[in-house]
Amino acid sequence: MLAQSFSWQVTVIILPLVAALLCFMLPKWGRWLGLVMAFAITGSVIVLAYQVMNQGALRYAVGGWGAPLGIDLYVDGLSLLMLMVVALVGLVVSVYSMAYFKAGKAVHFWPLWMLLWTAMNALFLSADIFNLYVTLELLGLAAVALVALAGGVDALGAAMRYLLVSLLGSLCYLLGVALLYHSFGTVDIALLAERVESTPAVWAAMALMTVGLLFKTALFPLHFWLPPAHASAPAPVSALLSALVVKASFYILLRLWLEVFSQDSTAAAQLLGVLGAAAVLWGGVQALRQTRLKMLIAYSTVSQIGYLFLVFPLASLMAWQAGLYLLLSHALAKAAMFLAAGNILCFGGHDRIADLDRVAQRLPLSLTAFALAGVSSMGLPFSGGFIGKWMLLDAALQSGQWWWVAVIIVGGLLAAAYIFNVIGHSFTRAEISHEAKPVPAIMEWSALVLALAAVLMGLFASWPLAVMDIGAPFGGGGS
Amino acid sequence: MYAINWDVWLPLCILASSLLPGLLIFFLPEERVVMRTLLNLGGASLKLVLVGILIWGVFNGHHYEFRFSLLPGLDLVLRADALSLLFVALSAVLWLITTVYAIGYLEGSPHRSRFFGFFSLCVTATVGVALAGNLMTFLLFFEMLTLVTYPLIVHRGTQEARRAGRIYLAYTVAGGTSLLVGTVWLYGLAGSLEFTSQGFVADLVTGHRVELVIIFVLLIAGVGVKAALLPLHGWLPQAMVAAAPVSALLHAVAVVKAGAFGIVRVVYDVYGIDFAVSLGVALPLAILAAVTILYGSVRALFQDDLKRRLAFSTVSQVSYIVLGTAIVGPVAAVGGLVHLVHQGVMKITLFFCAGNLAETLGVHKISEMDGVGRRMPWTMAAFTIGAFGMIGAPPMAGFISKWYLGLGALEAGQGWVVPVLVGSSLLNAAYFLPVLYRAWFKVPAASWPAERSFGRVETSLALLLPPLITAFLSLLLGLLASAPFSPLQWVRFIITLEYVP
Amino acid sequence: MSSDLFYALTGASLFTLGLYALIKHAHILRKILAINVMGSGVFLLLVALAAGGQQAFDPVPHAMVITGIVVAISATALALALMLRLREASGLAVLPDTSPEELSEQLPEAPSDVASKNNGKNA
Amino acid sequence: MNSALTLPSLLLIPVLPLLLAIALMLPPLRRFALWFAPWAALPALVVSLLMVPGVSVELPWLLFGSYLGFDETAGVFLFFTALLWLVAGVYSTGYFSESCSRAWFLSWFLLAMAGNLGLIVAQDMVLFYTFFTLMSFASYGLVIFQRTPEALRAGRIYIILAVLGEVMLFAALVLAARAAGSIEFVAVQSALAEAALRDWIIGLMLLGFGIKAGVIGLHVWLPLAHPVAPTPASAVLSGAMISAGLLGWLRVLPLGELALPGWGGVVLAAGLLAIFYAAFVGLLQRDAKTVLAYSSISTMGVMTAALGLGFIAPENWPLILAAILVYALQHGLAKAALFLGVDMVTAAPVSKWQRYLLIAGLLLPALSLAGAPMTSGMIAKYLLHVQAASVASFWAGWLQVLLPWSSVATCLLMARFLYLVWPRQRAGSVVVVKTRMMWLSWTVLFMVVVLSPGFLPFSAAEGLWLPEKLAGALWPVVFAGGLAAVIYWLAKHGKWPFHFRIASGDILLPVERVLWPVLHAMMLRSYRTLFKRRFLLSIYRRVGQCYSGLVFLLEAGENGFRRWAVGASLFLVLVMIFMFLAWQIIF
Repeated sequence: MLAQSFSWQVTVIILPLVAALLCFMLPKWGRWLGLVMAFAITGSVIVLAYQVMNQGALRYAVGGWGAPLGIDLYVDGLSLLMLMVVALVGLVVSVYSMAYFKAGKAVHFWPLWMLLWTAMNALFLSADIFNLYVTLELLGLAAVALVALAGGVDALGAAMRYLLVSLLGSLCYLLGVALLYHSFGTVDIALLAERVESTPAVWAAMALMTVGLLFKTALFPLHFWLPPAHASAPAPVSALLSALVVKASFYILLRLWLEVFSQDSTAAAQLLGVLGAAAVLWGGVQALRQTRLKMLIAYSTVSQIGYLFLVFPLASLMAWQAGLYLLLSHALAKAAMFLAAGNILCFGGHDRIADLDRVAQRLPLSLTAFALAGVSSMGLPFSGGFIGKWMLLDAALQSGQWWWVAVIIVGGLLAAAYIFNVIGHSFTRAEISHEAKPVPAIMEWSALVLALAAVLMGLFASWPLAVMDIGAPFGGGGS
Repeated sequence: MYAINWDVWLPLCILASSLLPGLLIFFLPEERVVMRTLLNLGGASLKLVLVGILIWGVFNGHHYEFRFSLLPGLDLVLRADALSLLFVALSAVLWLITTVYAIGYLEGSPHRSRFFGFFSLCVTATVGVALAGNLMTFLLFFEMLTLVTYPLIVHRGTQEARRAGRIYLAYTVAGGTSLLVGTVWLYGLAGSLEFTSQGFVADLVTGHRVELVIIFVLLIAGVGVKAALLPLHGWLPQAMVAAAPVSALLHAVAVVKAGAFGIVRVVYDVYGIDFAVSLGVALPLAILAAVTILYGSVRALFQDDLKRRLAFSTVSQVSYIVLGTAIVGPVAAVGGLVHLVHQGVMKITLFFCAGNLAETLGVHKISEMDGVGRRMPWTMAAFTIGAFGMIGAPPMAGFISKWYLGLGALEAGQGWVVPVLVGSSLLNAAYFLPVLYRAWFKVPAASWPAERSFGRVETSLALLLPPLITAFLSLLLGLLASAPFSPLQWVRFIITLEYVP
Repeated sequence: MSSDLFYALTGASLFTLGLYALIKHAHILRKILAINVMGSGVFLLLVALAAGGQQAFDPVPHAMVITGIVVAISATALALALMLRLREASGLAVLPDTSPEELSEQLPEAPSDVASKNNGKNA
Repeated sequence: MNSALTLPSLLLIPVLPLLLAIALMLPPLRRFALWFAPWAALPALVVSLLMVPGVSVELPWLLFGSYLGFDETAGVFLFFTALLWLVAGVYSTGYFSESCSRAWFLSWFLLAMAGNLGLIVAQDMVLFYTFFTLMSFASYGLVIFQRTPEALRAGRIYIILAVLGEVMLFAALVLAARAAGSIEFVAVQSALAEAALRDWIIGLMLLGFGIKAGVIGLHVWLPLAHPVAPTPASAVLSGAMISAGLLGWLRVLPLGELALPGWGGVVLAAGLLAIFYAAFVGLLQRDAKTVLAYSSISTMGVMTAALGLGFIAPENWPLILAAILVYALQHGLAKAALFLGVDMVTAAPVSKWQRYLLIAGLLLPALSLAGAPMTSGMIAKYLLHVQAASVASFWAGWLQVLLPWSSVATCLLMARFLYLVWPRQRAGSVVVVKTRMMWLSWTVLFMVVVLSPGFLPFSAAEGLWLPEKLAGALWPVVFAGGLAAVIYWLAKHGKWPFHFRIASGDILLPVERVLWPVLHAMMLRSYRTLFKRRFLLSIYRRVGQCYSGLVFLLEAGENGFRRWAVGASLFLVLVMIFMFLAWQIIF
């Protein structure tokens, strides 16, 4: 518990914060500062990862205060993986944004994005539930501001609604925090886990916090705010929101359920599973109906989030791992999809699926990125999505709850249907040549790199799974 | 050390010999024809050489296995056993021929880099399917095959092509899902997915008979989609809108073959034929195959589109393989497995010829084929050999398979198979002979729908040579069936392993 | 009824009232106000419950509340700024997909063309 | 002939015509091949004369491991078959004036020849079947060569029956191979005696080969196909290929192994029926070649009957076999001589003098067929008669009684034939240019027919040339000749009361006119109802209705969720539900 002279945990929070300030103060240099800092943050995450892999889970008390008064930063396999995926997606999106944002918007984008990164890193490192609230709120505000960046009625309306949702969710969460603190006198997750027992206050807190977080995670039927927000935001922002931001609230939910609410709340877990299943199906069907590419991708996110909730009723080690694996590969794949969609939008000036033929054939790299990411979303090999789906199926069958298998299958088929609906258009013979804006190669490659990463997740699964076990985050919830 | 290294890496090299050229081709600009051709043919030839080394090695007792951990307890395994060599050799040989044909066929058409890229990936996936050493690896490459074939089917980008692609996906993705569920379930029960001759299920699972039957159905349904087993065959006739090399690939080299091969794997190396019989699933499978054989032929009888007729013929012929697999007994198994090779060689000939007709004369329908034998005698000679092979007339390759199937069915006490074979032969004759009659004996129409002139030869050499080679092969494979290293001999060798403990 | 419980119940009531207003009212400004009311409720609850504990003095809830207020202020600021931008862009400070009945109920001065515009978007 | 030469010479028999056929198809080699093509059967003829019977060689790589061999049966068959192909080949060089159609004809001709010669030296079922198939399919090209509507119809009927025969044989051979565990003829014949599915095998074999051999009921293609083919092809079709079916029977059926009176009776009865039925229908024909075709059916009836006798009396089989061989030989030679003669009579450039000579020349083969004294036909009939007499059985008794009457029937047919080719008819359709080769070949054949009684080994031993035996053979000829003269006289004076005819193809006609259209319509109709759109469309439509309902639901649902009040209320409801669930856990 001793304060170390230098902590990489703190570094990964401080670095983006400093970057945000610098970008804000030196708007001219914002782009380059942002990029350099993105590399720096990624580097420090790598160092942290190295440290964690060698030494196991780490707890660091900021300023030496320690729980219950001080702020603890805790990193285990779960949070490390989250940090790493944020770093990877963040880095690629930063590179992409270099080319994407022209002068005007770049001024706003870089500080907000760095702030978002700060919030996420802090969130994944937080060891207490109040700190989680603060970072969650910070994350929400930054995310809303980023959505509003696009301007226009659609984006502003979507941002406004997103903000209200975000605030409502966090307030409920905060109410839960108050109840828990009242009952057990601490907000530290580890301590709470030791002290927690079944009381009305706990179940009220559980309900409030869970549903508050569900709202922010956009689980069906509380998903309504997500598609407009994600679809109307600028492409890099959509990628960040869909890939990372919704995962942050899920991460908190996961932590709480693993540690604090882990005692036999099977009915609630089943309900989460049912909602997840409904999300998988509803999101998939809605995605199938969309005529705009970005809306389709957004609904695909709604559907994919549903999968993550199927692990709650299964609640075995394999299931948690499967959920996390799906989360990671979805993050990579969805970011790649949105970036590719951004390229198409930028190139052709529209994202109408029916008219994609004029565009897609001339952006083969982006199309490939979209297709590869789509493969992961469908859960077909070789991709991270496949591995996650495999483990989820295995867990479902082993627990004897075969009905989830049906959901997973139908979800996969729906995903295949809507993904190929897009890809099929790109093969259409396009007679009419189209006025197009060239897309910088760096933007095309960024999308492709993320998609390839999602594919590689399917080949090298052992390593992330080994990292996941550091500090046994799923040990409590295991079978 | 050096030798051991090669034993590990050779299977991977075989995979890479088409994967890497494929990936490189994607990035080639459209007009770099020479480079692309060089990569294509270089990759295909290299693969052939490597496969040759592999066969030689296996024959000399080398054990080739590449292992890579995919998940804890689950490996990606590429292994060269006798059965996989059969399929690998088939696809390697036919790929080379098909590549030559495709180069000739697509000359001057758009998006060739894309086409040949996916073309190579398709073969990579096929080789992966062939070399897969466990069900997991098989599944991975099987699904990959689905994905990389889709762009080939929709390559032309017409409305029909996209429709065909959609139907293809609807079937194959659903099938893949079924396979996935079956595989996961089986893994949960058995804890291993390693292919073992005579099956691993019986050793690792006790009880769970109902589950095992359901899993069997799931697995067979999964691979059966690609093998175009009866209720799952709908995509195949639709997919004939694709270009001729693609049809050849679908019907003879890759997709359908992978499905049939999968059925062989599931029955022999997952369940084991004896255990499958004791579960009571072998006979229904055989009956299903028999029904498919007859059904496909009946449907083929009524098609006027040449490629559609051929497609239904494939539906029928591929089920021979399934039938041979599902009948218990070494002789029938030889018949089924050897048909894997024979059907491939014969059907690819037919599709090449159909492609030649379409490309040179614009002839797509059988009713347009009057007297085409005079205009394109070589093509039609190859077609004739292929057609007689399909009918099962000696000494073509098809006869060899049919003979063994009949003999094996009798050996297994399944006499009902013989009438099925006879009926199928009759139907085959009924839908192939009229085509031959038109082509050879009718007076040609005044002009062809869309004729292209190639000077002295009837069509370009790249289009003409492949069908001639495969036609010659399908004659040779039958005529010299008992020669050493003929597919028949190799299959006998495989079956000895399967049936003799 | 101890005063702590009274404060706690008041906090809960404020929260509920705010929630009701947040759901009911179409105008964004009212929603922002409602959110603030809810926030106040939570803060009240936090402080009240902390006081009811065994310890005589617990600084943690206060620290929490202060942090929470800072967060609430920045959120409100962002919300107000957004609302102004939205009104600037669309002419109305309501969320998209608001039904015309709600509009006419809440904003009697709402011009009919906006209502029909929203209607069209729904269709 | 030493053993080193055995394999190459046996191989050469089928391979030479095959190679020449391929060479004919290649334009650069065509001129060259045209020179050699007519002589392709020469090696086979030489082998049949020089090779000592009883050799067999294995070709382990071929098919399932094949055997070529030469035994007595093969010797007889190879001799007359090769001779016929040779003669017909030479004849064809004169028959076809232009080299293009000659090449086209010869390529089919050579393929069929390769099959026919190859199957004779094949010593296992699979190789035999292979050559048999080659012959069957190549003959199709010969049948429809003229492309007249009749030829096309004949071809259609022929190919349908040929394919049917092929598949029946396939089934029979597979069953036999399974029963014997081997594909060698020797093993199969003996194993068949004990085979479980013996009756199936025998039945399928009889039918499968019976199509080629023109067994009654399956004979319908013969009278259609033989007349329409070019004359050299008719000659080999009727003389040689028809016997291939017979050879098939001889090779695989368990003759001489065990007594099968049931099968014997059936086969014998079918043979007897064929003899008289075919003769009757043949007498009503107006085309000379059709009459000859029916005569072939009738003669094959005799051989079929002999085969039936073999089933009944296995102990007599070697002698019956000898009779059959002689019969096949003499029939092949005589029938071919008649066929080749037809066109030479009617064709224009033949001078009047030559024509009368020819008629006289046709008379001798005709008499041989009828079994007139001093012909090989008489020897064959006599041998068979002796065997029939030595077997005590109901059907054998009938054979004994009816055999002379079969001579009467044949004789009448021949009279009809001669009447039809009588030179007053000048309606020759074929223009013959190179008559020299045709004359040469026909003369050679004629000489062989004339001389054949001399080199058949039986005549002296049996004392056949004794007067009473000659008289026994003479009376049917005289009787039939008289009858024919009477009928001719009656008909010439308009007093012949019967004026009906049966079109060639006899029992085929009702099948073709009634049964087939009905079946075809039924098939088409059931196919359409099963697979055409209407059925599927209704399903699509129903699904479509459901789908539009679903779409409405989806749209309304999603729009509802988007409304803030709805969404936030849902949030509230969810909180409640979760609280309720937690409540359940605790209490």
